[in-house]
Amino acid sequence: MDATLPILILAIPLGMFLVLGLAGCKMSHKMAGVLGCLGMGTTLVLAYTTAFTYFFSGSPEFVNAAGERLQAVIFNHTWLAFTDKLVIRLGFLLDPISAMMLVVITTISFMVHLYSMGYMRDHHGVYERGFQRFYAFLSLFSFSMLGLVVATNIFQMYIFWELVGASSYLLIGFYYVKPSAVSASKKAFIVTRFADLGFLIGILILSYYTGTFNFTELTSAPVEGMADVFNVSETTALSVKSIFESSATPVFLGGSVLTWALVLIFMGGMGKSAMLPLHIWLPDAMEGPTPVSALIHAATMVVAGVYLVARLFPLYLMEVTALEFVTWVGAFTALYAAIVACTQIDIKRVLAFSTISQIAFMMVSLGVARPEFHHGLGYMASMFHLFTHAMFKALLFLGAGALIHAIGSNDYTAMHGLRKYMPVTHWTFLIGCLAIAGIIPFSGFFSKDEILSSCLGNSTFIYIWMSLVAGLTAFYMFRLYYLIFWWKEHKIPEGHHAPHDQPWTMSLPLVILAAISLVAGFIPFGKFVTWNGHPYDFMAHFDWSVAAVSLCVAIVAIVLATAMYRKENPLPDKFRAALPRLWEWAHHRFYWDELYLFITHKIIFDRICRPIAWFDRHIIDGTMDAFATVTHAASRAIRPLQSGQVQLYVWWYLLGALALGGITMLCLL
Amino acid sequence: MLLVPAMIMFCCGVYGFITRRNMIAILISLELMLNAVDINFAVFNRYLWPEATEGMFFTLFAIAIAAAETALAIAIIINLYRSAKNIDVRDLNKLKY
Amino acid sequence: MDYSQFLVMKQELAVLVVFLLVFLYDTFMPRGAGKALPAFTTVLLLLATAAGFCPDCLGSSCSAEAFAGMYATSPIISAIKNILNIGAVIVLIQSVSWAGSDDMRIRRGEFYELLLVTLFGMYLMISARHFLLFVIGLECASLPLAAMVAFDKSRYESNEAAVKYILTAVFSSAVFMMGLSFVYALGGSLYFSDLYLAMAGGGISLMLVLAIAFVIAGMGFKLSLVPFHLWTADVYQGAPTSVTSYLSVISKGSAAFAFLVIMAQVFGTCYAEVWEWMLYAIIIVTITVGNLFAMRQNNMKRFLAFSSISQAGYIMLGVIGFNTMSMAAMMYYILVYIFSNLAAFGVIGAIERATGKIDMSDYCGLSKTNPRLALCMMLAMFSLAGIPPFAGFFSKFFIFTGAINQGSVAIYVLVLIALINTIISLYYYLLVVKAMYINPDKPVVQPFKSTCSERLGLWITVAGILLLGLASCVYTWLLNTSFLSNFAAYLM
Amino acid sequence: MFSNILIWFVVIPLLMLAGLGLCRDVKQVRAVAVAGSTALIALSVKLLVDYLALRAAGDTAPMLFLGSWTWFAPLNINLAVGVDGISVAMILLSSIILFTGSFASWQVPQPKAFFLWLILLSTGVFGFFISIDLFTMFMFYEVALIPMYLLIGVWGTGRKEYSAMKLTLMLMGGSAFLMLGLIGIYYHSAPAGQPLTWNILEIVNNTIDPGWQRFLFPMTFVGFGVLGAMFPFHTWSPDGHACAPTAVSMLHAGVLMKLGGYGCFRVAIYLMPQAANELAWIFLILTGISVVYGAFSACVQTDLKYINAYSSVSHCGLVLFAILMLNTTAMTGAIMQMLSHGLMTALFFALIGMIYGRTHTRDITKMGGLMRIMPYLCVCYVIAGMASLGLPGLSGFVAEMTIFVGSFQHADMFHRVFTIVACCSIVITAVYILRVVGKLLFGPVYDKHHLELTDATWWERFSTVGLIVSVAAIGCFPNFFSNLIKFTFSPEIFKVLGM
Repeated sequence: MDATLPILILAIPLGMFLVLGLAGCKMSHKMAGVLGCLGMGTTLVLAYTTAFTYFFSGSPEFVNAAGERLQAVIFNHTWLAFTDKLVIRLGFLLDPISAMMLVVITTISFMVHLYSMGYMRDHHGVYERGFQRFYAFLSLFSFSMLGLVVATNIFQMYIFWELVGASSYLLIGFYYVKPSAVSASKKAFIVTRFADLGFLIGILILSYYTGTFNFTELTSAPVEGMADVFNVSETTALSVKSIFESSATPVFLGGSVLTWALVLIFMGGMGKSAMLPLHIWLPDAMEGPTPVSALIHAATMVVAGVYLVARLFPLYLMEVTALEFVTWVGAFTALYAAIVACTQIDIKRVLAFSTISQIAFMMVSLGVARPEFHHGLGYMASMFHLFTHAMFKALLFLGAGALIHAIGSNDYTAMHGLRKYMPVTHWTFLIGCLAIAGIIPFSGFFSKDEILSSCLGNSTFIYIWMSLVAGLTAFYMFRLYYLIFWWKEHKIPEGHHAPHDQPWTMSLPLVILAAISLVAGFIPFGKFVTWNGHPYDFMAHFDWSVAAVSLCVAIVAIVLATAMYRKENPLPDKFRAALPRLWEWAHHRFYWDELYLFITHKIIFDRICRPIAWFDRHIIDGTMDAFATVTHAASRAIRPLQSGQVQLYVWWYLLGALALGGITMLCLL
Repeated sequence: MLLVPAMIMFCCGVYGFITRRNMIAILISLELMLNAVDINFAVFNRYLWPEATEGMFFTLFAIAIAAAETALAIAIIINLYRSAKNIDVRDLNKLKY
Repeated sequence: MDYSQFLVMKQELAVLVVFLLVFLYDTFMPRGAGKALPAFTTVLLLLATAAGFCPDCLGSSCSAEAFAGMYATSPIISAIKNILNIGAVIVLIQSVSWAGSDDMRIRRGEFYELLLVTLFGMYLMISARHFLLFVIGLECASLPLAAMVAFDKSRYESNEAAVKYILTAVFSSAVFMMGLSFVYALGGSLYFSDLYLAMAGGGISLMLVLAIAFVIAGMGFKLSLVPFHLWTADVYQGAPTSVTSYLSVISKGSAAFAFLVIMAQVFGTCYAEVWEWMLYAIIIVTITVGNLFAMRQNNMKRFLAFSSISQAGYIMLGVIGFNTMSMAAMMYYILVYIFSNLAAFGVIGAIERATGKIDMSDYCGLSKTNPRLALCMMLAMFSLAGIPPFAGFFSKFFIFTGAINQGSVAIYVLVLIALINTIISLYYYLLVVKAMYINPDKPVVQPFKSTCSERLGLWITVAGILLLGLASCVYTWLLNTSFLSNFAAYLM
Repeated sequence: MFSNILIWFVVIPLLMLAGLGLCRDVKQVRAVAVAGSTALIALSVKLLVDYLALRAAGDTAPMLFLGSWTWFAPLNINLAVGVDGISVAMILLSSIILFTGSFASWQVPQPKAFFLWLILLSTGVFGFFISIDLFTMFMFYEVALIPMYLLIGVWGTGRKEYSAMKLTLMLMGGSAFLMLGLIGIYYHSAPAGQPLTWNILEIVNNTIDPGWQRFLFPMTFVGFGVLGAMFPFHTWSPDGHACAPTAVSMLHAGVLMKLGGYGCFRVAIYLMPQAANELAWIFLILTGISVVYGAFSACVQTDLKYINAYSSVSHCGLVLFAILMLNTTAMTGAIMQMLSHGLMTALFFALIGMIYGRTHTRDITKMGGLMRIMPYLCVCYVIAGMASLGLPGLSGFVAEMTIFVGSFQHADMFHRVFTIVACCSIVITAVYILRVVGKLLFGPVYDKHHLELTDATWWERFSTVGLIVSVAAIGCFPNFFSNLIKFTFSPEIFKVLGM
């Protein structure tokens, strides 16, 4: 397919960023907003076209005779050549997951653009300060995210990886006058930067041994040309593995070099996807405007880690150790986040933790995916969940945004019983909750069910563990739902008018997303996205036992939540009193932030930086000054030599002459 | 052996220079040193290299030079005495360090 | 006897003629005409200098000897004499306004006569190939200086300086001549050429070593090498500024060259065994001690005295290098040093004449009140410190290059030490710049107009500072001349 | 002689000096400065174009535009000029920074004297970059150093006298070693019997005796390394930069510190590769330290200029670090890092100067929320910060990545481990940059008096925009620059190493 569309897909958001960024202050708010929406709308159309062409055109560059989907490099432009082999190219790689991501990103992004038109202004319709800047940053983010998913080589991915980090930094810190927002943005950037260090080192190691950045060569044998890549037969897989064995690569701390490379690269993913222990930035990132949280910290950027692992999946398959690492990190994160989410008060934080735990689901299902079980069902499941989760989580966030916009607080204690006042929000939010809880027929049910069954295929323990987490998910989501919309009558503080539903610009995205989360489950995802391009019909061997179990778990959890939170009652407090310690810890997110604060301030700043600075000022600089001091001291010390007494002068003279002769004589003898 | 008398004179001169306070006395000891040099030349010429008389001539010139030096020194010392009313060499310590 | 051989010593004769003319003028012209004496002398000496540069007039195009080899001349020798001449002329120009003042009315003549006599003595020193002539030249060059130092009869410092100078000078000449007597005892002759052979023949004895030590001491006195330098600071401080500048450049330059001549032509054969190491030690001590003292000085003349001591150490690198290249570098260094130092002294003299201030602390804010003088001073300081593109940089670079041409590792170490010392020297030279340009205190020296003679002198010196380095012809000329010179044969 | 384009890089500044000498008032001074620096930029662009044209025409000589004019014939000292990709890049950098610098110092007191010294300094810089004769190179090097003393001493702020003296003495101390090294090289520049030479291109052909290399390499490397702010000889840099006036910090951090890196490559490594190969590990440790160390100590500074000075220590450490890797990619990265650091640190210092000129403090604890007050300057500052912490699309990223990838290609495990250590700096950099940005630009306004302050004037916008555009240009089209540079490191440099 010709390169115009792909180029435009990247070019339009970038251009929009430049236009709004440079000329934004000159144009009116409305103008800027409309421009942004138009730009994103165009991109949306283009992206859909591209994805559609990829999946359905059936042209030989996308699908081969056996009906396997192929990787197609639309264009690949050399950007920076380190050596003749190691070259950074800026390109456009079209394959199932990138096509799928194009759809997800553009959809959510467009929704957010539209939604922000209403959200970023107060009740009197006055636009927020820096409205244009907001749209500029949104465009920048969309550009970077699109560039990330279509990367043809790991370095291009790293480049856009950094760019999304930066734009997320800018957007979190959008309200830069709020100190909390500033520190949150800083935290987000630095934590992810730290993770990216691992990513970078991983890239260095990988490229050093394989001598290439290109995914097509990394994920298959180093074959010439681009075609027929995804059919990683055993032989080709071995041949990349052979690079690592043949080139006498050292084994470092028990892990093979490949393992280390993959684990380090995954570290980058942990940072972006807020896996334990690098998750601490995500909850704080909620300081940003809610649409931003919906776009970046729920739907798109945070799944970049998952996408990264999926992208390098064939490599991970070669090192099962790395995959197990992924699994366990995911499992622990999922449980941790779910528990914490049960105790949060700020609704955005609840959603943030639920995001973490849902992404952990995807990680786990990637980790448990093996070719030998259901042809790598886990891979497909994780991508499916990525898709559905993006939709319903964005829905939930935008709903939360609507509530916050109406109430002016993030705190559910200020809400309670809003269902009468804000029907649209209520119903859409409910749909979102049902979807994430995994109630049939909402989209979440299908994706989660596939994840669980692939877990079962790998190990029963993981299966039970994850089902438990699924139950917790349902519980805390409905806790949230009831506390917002039921619990007790909403009392309007005097001087305020009753909260009401939002303008159409905000409602429309909610409705659309709700509709998608309603039906998305029935997409035969396996036909489009599988780990090796083989179409795979999941429904054909759908495991009803697993489905039934997960459904029961979800329903039990919801019932429990209903019992506890539908009407104001003392049960929750009893509950809290029952396990006070657990509640305390969970409420304080198991004190991770405190730990980090301790490490950064008490150790890195006070124990490393300050001593070094002191050392520099006093020891190094002191030494340099000491030279001067010593010279001055010497100069003072020999002062008496010039005593002004002729006789002493003569004395020195004679001594000098004799010493000169005498010493020389001694040396000669 | 040849050196002894001259050396003795020379050392006396040095000793005098370093111990005397009176500038005139210092001049005298300087004379001693110069004369020691003269004696040296004469002696070496006579005993070591008798065939030529370079040493002797050098001595003659040296004596003349010594005379000139002394004269100049005396003149300067007198001049100093005018301004300082004192010819103690140890008081010459305005210029130092 | 063949009087034509007097013609070999044309330049000495020229100076004598100038001396006589000045003497006659001073004696027989009416009082009123005395004012013109400075200009008169300057012009005469200038003529002599100019004549010295053209080989077929006064300068010697080829090597020649006179008086049975007691006296020798060669292109390189007349070159160094010309360099000294230039210096002397500049000193005279700068001293015009001082010597023209009224309190100098009755002694104006003496100043010039004495000065010319010392110049004559230095010529003899340089050209002598026999120790008798050499000693005569030495004393001719140093005794009148004592009188010149004492020139401000009324000023106590001047007298004290003179007494210190004369006493130490006589002492050192005694020691020097003692050394000579040893040399005589060893060689049986006072001709350099005979002695050279004798030294080559005879082995190393205590007497020889002492002889060399004493000779070095005697010359070190004039060059003010540590530890024979102690008179320097006091005398420079006490003497009238013009005399100080003369002392600091001319007599030092001539002594340096004469020292090289003796070392090469008499003791050349025991370079490696004996005196290379003596000089090695002396150079290190001289540079370091000079720098350490200069750091703390406030009186500008005293400051420059110590700086000139350390400069003497650098000059000695040209001797220890002991090869033609380093000799040429040394002469070039002397030339540049003359210009740089005289520029500094010119400024000091002008300010002293106008305001009587000679302390560094009085110089603060000079760039505001007298920007041009400050600029001259700064250029002089940069040149002395060896900052490009001023001449000092080139002379330093070449003298180091020349020294390293000698090739031993020890020389590398020596040069490294010298280089590290340049940092200290840079420090105190920058102190002056700091005082003039950076120090925020209110200016002490008020704006004044310097006389045209002072300005002329400064113009010449500054022009020299700027051009001597960039115009490569100077150094090239010196290098070629020294390769021509007959005693390049004595060097490595 | 004047037919050679390179000579004009020295002639134009000299003409500017002459012009300044004639100036009577501020307007004329500015006119001369702007005209001259514009001419220099135009000239360097022309040089770039011609250079690329010649290369495209297949001219593979190591240096182009060669010219040599005898100066001190007996010592075989010539005024020899010639450029390769690196010099061209450096010349371009210098002219850009001189140009922007003269705009940044639009309202400096005593403009005439200031520009005299500034132009003298840049004369030295340009002369250094064009000359391939060790003597002239060294002469221009010192010409460039000494004006710093007065520029800082007279126009500086704070403990200017101390800092100026310290800076001058330390740099001169470096050049003392350097001088010895150069003279040593001269005396071993040719096999016995052949005439000695100062000309780099000739010396590199007849290899210096390895025994002497071991002695001369440290001399020259340390000599230049002092100016390259190599640990532990970097302490002149924080004080010096902190006290220097804006344009001087720009020129000094932007260009002068590059003289160090350039010299290290052009003299120490280019002429003495064997010794470089043997002794690299010592300096790798030192530079590796200064990379991390500078970054760490930048984290706790509160004076804007100190922060930037320490980050310069870290970044320039990276330059020397990469040069010592002795492979094409890393060295290319080093040069790109020079370019990028030069531009962005100049931008930083320009902005700091402008902010300081308004708030009269550089203490980040006494400022805050400036974004609301002077948005333009603050946005520029954020861009500079992003460039410095290596945001893709700006120059810092490409340079650092080239260095890391190149260094990691080194076959030796020790080198690779040190590369990873150096990589850590990207995190620490992020920490201190964001710390400053957060404290200084964001948050509530700290000092109510700052509310009256104005945003950038036209000349300030001019100089900042110029720098930002260049930074972005390198960041967006890195391959152009890397190809420009890479040619120089064609393998024949390392033939002696068998690399």
